[in-house]
Amino acid sequence: MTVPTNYFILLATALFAIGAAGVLLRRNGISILLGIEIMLNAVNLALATFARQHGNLDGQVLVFFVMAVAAAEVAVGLALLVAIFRRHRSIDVDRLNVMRW
Amino acid sequence: MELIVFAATAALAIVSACVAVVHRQPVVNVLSLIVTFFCVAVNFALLGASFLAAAQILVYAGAILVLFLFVVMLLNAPVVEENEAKRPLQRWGGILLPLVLLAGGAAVLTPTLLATAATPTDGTAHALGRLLVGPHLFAFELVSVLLLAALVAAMVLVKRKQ
Amino acid sequence: MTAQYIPVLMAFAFAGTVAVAIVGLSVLLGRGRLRPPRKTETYESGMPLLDASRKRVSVKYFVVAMVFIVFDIEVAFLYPWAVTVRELVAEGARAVLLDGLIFLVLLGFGYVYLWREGAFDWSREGSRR
Amino acid sequence: MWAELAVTAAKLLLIAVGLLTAIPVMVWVERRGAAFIQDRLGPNRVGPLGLVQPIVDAVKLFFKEDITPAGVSRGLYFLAPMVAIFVALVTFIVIPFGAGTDVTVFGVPLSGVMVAPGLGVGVLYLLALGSLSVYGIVLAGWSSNNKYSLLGALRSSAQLISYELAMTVSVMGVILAAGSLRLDAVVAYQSQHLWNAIPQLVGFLVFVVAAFAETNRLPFDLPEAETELVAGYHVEYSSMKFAAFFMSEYVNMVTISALMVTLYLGGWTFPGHRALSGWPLLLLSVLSMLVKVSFVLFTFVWVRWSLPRFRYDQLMRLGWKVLLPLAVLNLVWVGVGVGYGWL
Repeated sequence: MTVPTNYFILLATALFAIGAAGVLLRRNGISILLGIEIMLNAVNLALATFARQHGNLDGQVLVFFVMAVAAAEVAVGLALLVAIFRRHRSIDVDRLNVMRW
Repeated sequence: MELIVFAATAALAIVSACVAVVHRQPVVNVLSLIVTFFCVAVNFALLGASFLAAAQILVYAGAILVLFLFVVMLLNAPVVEENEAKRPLQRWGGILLPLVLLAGGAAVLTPTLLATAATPTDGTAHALGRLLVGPHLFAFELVSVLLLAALVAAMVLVKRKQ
Repeated sequence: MTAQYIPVLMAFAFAGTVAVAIVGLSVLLGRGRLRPPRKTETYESGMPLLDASRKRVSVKYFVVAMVFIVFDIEVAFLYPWAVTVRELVAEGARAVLLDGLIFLVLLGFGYVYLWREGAFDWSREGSRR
Repeated sequence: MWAELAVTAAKLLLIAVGLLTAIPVMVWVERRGAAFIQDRLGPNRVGPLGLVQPIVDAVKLFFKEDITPAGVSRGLYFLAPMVAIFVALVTFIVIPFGAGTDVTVFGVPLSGVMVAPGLGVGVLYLLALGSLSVYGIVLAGWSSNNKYSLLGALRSSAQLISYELAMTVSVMGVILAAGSLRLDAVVAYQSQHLWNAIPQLVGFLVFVVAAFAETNRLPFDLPEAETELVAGYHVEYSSMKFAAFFMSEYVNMVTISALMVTLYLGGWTFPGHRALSGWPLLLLSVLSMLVKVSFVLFTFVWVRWSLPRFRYDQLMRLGWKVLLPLAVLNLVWVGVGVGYGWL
């Protein structure tokens, strides 16, 4: 028996909620980026679910583009973290309270 | 059968995602996220997105998390002591928002189960390829520009000033 | 549609069993005789340990992994393109070659930039030669 | 349904057992081959020609004391060898080891002696799961709490991902020519045309070099370079946990050789295979595959004792500045060739 659409949506929601909680609650820069990755994955799952729901592959193509954006985001985000670490010797995002480099 | 696989991977995905968010040790965060991504890949396969399942493992587990691991080892930063008292707004937001989302999700679960399309399509590489060079051609080429921009940006950021 | 994954599931189960069995057997069969502290010391060719083992590593590894991510995504996008080329050419849409070529050329700029930035040179001596 | 499951399970076990028995055989060939090349005798005491030596070694390894060094991260330390052997044992299921689309057992077609004949993503499955092998190594290096281990693991992972890229791009050339991700389609394409190694010579060479690097074999064995890193990421492993890394390395080597044969050297095809059908074709095709894979495996040994090790900066330069552009060039050539009907 195929798994109903609702279940996938629920899973996607749960993952998104966990990711969002991670982004909001943690102060470690790496954990925040990981939280964003979880959220993007949850969205991907929802997109693929709706693609199946409508019998249309455009949703899956969109997932693919989201993956590319996620990769670009990670590359730049982690590069930023490395640069921040060099400057402040810390990856605590709360220490970043000036807009000047 | 499929329901069993779904239930198992869903439970595993949620648990490992929680570990990825909560655990203090960054290496454990990253590693448990591999499990989450793997479970999501299995769910893609269940949804008939076979190519996406492979791409998910290839891109997320094979590349993105390797970079995360390298950065964890590169910084090897002392564990950030989380002083929650300083940010009450974010803390409450961080607790409330997931709860609201979950409530919404549970509301989705309760009504009658949504029926899927009569002819579910298999997301093979052929089908996706035809869409990529067909209606989504412009976005396909734009991805290349996006990656180029990311490459240059990341390079500029990590380069040491002489 | 999902029946194709049954062998994959079986292979996972098999490989998982073997993996657990090997490590489990090793723990069971090789179980302890005497355990003097000397024996469980970190092995660094007999030298006493001076400091922590987990040091910060070079940023070069980051650059390699970052470049890998970008090109890996490129590969992931080109695979669906590659499998359809033959079909589409047979249907008379030879322009599909151009689509892939533009994609490659755009990333080619990035490649040239990285080369000139020295991202592919592990050490300075290497780049001078 | 049940017959299908049984046949799949039988194929899986058969091939897996074949892979696992290949390990002692390879060890023997390697040691005798090394001895032959270096003009000495090699193991020759246990059994005729020392044939039983690897088995005795394996038994010894099982009963060796299992030491867990102080200061390791216990969970990850035990997980690492498991990951390594797991990844090595799940990748081979998409490779066709013989013909046999017309042979049925209990009414189930054997379909190319592939364990997973229906899998649409084909070679991508192998590449995707193969890319997970990095984690076994990084985990081992990180959890061991040893500087040599950490350095070896980092070197190794950087090397693996660098060469993985060149490898996937060169594989893409073959996929483009065959027009399918499935490896049996690649073999079918080669039985109609030339072996891929000829029109895609550049891609083949890139693949060969990358295959050596991906399996951490000399001349790319920097991760374990005995003379500088003692043994790299598995210094702190003993007994069967060490053997797990060792086994996974050999299984990976066999898998990648089979992949190389399938992609570039015509797979199981042999001259005159089109005249045969049924069981004779199946048996001969498996034999032909075995011969080709053995030849490639012997090349691994041969190269190991003939070439010195690269320096790390040379390794990186070769991967990024030579192999990657060459693989892309090969891809462009194959694309143009397919576009204008030459291939």
